[in-house]
Amino acid sequence: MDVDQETKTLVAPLQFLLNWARGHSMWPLTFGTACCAIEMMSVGCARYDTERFGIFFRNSPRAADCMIVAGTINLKMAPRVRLLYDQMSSPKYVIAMGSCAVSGGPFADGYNVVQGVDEILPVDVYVPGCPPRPEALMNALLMIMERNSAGIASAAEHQTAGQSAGRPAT
Amino acid sequence: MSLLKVLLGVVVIVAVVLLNTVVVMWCERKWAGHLQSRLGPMRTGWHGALQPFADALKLLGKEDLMPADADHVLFLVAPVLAYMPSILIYSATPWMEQFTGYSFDVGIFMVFAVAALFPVAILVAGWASHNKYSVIGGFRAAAQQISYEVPMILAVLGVIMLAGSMKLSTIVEAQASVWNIVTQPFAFMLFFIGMLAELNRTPFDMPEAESELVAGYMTEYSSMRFAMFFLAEYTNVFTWSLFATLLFFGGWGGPLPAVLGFVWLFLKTYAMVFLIIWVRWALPRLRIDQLMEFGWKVLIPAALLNVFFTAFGILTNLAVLVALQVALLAGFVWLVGRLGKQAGAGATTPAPTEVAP
Amino acid sequence: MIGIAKGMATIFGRMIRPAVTELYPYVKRQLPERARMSFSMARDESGQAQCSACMLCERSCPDTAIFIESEKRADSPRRVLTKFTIDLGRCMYCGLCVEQCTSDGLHHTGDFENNVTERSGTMLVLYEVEPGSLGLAPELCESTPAELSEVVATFGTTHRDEEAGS
Amino acid sequence: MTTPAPEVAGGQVFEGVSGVFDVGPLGRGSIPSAATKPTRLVGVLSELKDGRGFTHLSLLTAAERPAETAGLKMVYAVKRDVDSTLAMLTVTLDEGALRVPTIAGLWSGAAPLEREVFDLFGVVFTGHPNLRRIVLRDDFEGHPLRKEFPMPPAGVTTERVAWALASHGDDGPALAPETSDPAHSVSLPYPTVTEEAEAPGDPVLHSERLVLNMGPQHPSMHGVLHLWLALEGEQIIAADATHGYLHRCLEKLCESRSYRACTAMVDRSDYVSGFHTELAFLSAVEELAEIEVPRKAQYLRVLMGELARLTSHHTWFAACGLDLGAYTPFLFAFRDREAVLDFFEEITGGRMMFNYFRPGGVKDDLPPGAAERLRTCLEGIPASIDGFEALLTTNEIFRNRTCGVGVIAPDTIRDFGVTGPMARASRVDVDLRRDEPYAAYADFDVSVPLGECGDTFDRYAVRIAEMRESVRLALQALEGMPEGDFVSPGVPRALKPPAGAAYRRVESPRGELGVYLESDGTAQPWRLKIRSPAFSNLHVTPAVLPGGRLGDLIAIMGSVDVVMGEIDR
Repeated sequence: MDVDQETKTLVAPLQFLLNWARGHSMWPLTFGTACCAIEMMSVGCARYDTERFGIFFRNSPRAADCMIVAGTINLKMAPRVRLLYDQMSSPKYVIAMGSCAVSGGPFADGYNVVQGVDEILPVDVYVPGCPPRPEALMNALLMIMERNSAGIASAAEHQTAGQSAGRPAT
Repeated sequence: MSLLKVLLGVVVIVAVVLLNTVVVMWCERKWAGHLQSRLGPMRTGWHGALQPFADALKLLGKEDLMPADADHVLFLVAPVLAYMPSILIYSATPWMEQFTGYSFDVGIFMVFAVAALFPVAILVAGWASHNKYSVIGGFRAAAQQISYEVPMILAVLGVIMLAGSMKLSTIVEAQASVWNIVTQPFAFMLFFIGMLAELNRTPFDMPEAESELVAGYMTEYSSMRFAMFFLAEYTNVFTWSLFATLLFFGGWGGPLPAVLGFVWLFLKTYAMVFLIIWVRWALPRLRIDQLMEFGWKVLIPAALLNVFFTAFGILTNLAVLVALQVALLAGFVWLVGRLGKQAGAGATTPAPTEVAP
Repeated sequence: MIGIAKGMATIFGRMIRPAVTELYPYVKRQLPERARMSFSMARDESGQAQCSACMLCERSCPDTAIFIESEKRADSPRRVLTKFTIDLGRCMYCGLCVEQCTSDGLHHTGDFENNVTERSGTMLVLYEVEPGSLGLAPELCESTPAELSEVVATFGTTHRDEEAGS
Repeated sequence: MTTPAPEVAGGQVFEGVSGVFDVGPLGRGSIPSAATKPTRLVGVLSELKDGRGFTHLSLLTAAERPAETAGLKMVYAVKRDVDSTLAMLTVTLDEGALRVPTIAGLWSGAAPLEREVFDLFGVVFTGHPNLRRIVLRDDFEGHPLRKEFPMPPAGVTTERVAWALASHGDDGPALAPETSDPAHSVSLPYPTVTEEAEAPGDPVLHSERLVLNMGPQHPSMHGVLHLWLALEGEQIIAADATHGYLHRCLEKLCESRSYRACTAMVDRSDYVSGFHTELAFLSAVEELAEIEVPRKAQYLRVLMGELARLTSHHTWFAACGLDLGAYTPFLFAFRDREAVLDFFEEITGGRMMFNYFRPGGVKDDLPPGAAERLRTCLEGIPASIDGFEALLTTNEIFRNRTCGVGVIAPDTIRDFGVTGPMARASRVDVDLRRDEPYAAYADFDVSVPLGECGDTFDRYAVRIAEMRESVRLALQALEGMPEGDFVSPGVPRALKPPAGAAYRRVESPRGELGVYLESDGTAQPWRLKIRSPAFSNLHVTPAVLPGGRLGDLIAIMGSVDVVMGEIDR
């Protein structure tokens, strides 16, 4: 039996367990800047109740898995966003919520706005909408969890692996 | 006692405690959900029963971060230090008549001594993290837990006097005819308040007050180290619920045959857990100076009064004891109500006043 | 203490009543008719887009999220739409495009699940035919000066025009 | 429009004030207006404030003068509380001499507003105590609201983002050059962090002061507010509110968009109650373009405005409870809010961004049956408010946390230009719905709840009372909804209001929300300024926080109800 095979046999069940756990538990960081943050709050409220899926908002980036960029990011905020992202522990995911985070949205041609958070972070899921419905955000979180269950790597891992992630270079 | 038996006992106890920790975690999220017209975890296992496992596993698989400026040794030691007392405390815990960890003659003393280690861990964690929020959280925890241990111990003094022993199994057996909650309701009230403070739970969750201190002393902890703090907290919830049951609710005593005593014990313990969760989700949080004031100026004098009146009641008879306790309880409720009113004397809900434009 | 007890009683009351949670991924809410979440393009009987490629929506869009490609017919002055794209990740769902659609082709829908994992995926192609496949002159359309001035009169110059002009 | 005839009022307001000229109404509106010279500015304003009772600074902004006359003009609006008379004052500044004396000595609340004008226009306020950038990064180059500011090219902003990521942008020049003015210098009425942080701590304990940065990412900073604190233990010695983490160039972008598109844009400034910004903006547009609004539309505007106030207060209630550690009120409030948002979605098509009001009316009538269902829903809301009041109002812990905490004196309220529930909690009895009835408010009897002493609990209680009042007004609007058009016919699609200026205000859930609009006769606004109530409300906190504890800060900030979108714009 070669080493690879052995590792595989040993690691596979562990990997399966880990994928299962990552597919059933997702702690987003409470990070909201603008209008979308209010809809992000709605996601936690009784009608939508994301806790059904093990989605549980954490305040400290250290303990969070997923950063929901809810709102416009401007040039003053950008370094802080990057810092927060760097403070999170891997594996970490980013959801660009709303048109502003996806592309800058209505404010894209302003002098102070980052045109899409994918310019500073690797984004896993884009949620269009202005603001998106809470269901859409919930759908995005579930998308990430499903991808985790299936063992698909996050955008950040793709990026470190040298593959293209987020916005293709233009 | 053979080494094998000790080892077996340790394994069984740790397994039982960890299992219960997980169940308490699930109960917290589930019951909190229902108290808020939500559902709580639903997808992971039956009604989300596997949710804590998924969370813990996921945290195990996460990157372990340490801030560059942190005190490395202390930062690594703190989570272990936090979890250690939560397990160690069970060495003195009787589960049933036939099944006790180590039956100390001064069991209750041992329990409080070990529990007092927890704030040390929090202080260490807060200090080592090199984060201003963590430090504030750590200091708050130390101040709060040391202050609230005093009224707690004083409240238990009444129970000890009634049983005439500090041995936990003797205290339980002493309640065979009438539970301490009947003879010591006021002491239970004090004990319960102190317990909430020990557990860092609302309204006393200052050390981790998420809206003030982000996550308090846990702010910089990630991965399994964070999970250990998390687990320690929930283990403590179970631990103190168990002790409240043993001290005030007759432990394993109940109408079922003695062999099934653990059923009673767990039923009562989980009732206590529910009470703790219920209180948590109903209340806002106190301010740190109000908390200290309440601890030193209200709880400690009240606990001393309790000791005095209990002693008096024991010397006379049971009816006097109960009457005194009820009177004390009523007085306490009135006093606390007044404290709130005093602070709010300046403001009342304004009546809509019409002013001509 | 009485206030605390009142609060505890209130939340206990919630516990014994059923939860208000909607089971979202399993039960999907039917959005009201006016909801502005996504877009659709009406088709006529022959399956062609109900759009005269007048560019009013593209010009009126404050976010420049609409991209229209059209062809000029060889036989008549009418133009034919070949591709209609909306960048949902740019749109602010204000509804100005739908409001002024002259041929009643562009509509809002209540479809809110537009999540994608690639930035390019937010481009919603509402209508697309192979350029030239309709047997028309493959010359790309530009608005006539008269039409342009009408647009400018209606919506004012947009920043886009300034861009184009400068 | 209950203010007296414009000419008379203008004459009366400025009669006998030395140093004013060009007295007359503003645009085609009814606001008395005058111009003055920079050197006379402080004298004129102090005469208005001290001599004539114009104690409220409503607006302080700048606008570019039309292209042929290069330069700027400063625009000030002050209000007299007694009869709610507004007076505008303009100061013309020539290019190359963009200097004007600060009026922070008259109103402390002017200091942050002047910082904003300095930041965006480059006007130097001589004698200003702390003239730094307030919304943009310290190392930002240029003053973007000037017409000559080169807008960045469209497309991916890689270089700018790389520049932004390279530093935090806090290390730029701290003070604007040449701001000192020996003849006229003003100091702030509260301690500043920069000074206090260096000061020695407690002499007995030999403690050091701790400088704590709260935000921009902090769970109770309501978005991206950044509080800079000097702490002595847990005691706050000095506080400074920094913002701009959500500055999205709204006012500048509106200058290149049609009036109809601007309606959609201004929705996003106050994102928890968009209707009010829409209404203020459209009132100004309608005044400039002289468009009549049918009665039914006015009623619909009142109805939606009151519902928006209700949901805004729901959001505030949720955040306030959350700040104080009570999680359950958040869920209860949001459950009710969702019920109202469903109606927003049904009526306007959007849950939060409505774009529902139109020049001359509203977009659409109520859908069939909606009025009945809305009434049923609203009738249930007071009982529901009782439900979540049980969690906080009577709770001893909540009372201990809020009563007597963060007391704001009525003088401070006026000094900082605080409006809305915050002012009313301090017994400053202003409410534009009652004082200057706009839309259809003249038909409604608006009762205005007042606080007792202006502490955090009063602000809480006033907002709760306002929620009930909003439900009542909304029901009244449904009851009295007239028949007729919902939009006045014949409003052109392309709005080109004639050149002029208008300043219209509405009572938003946070206070006096004004829109100063200048048109140059083209299809886009020449200058759009949103007078943000939350901005002024926020900047009173450095005066209120010192002396309190960290826990008090959370309670006070929760009661201020900041909406960063509106503050930064």
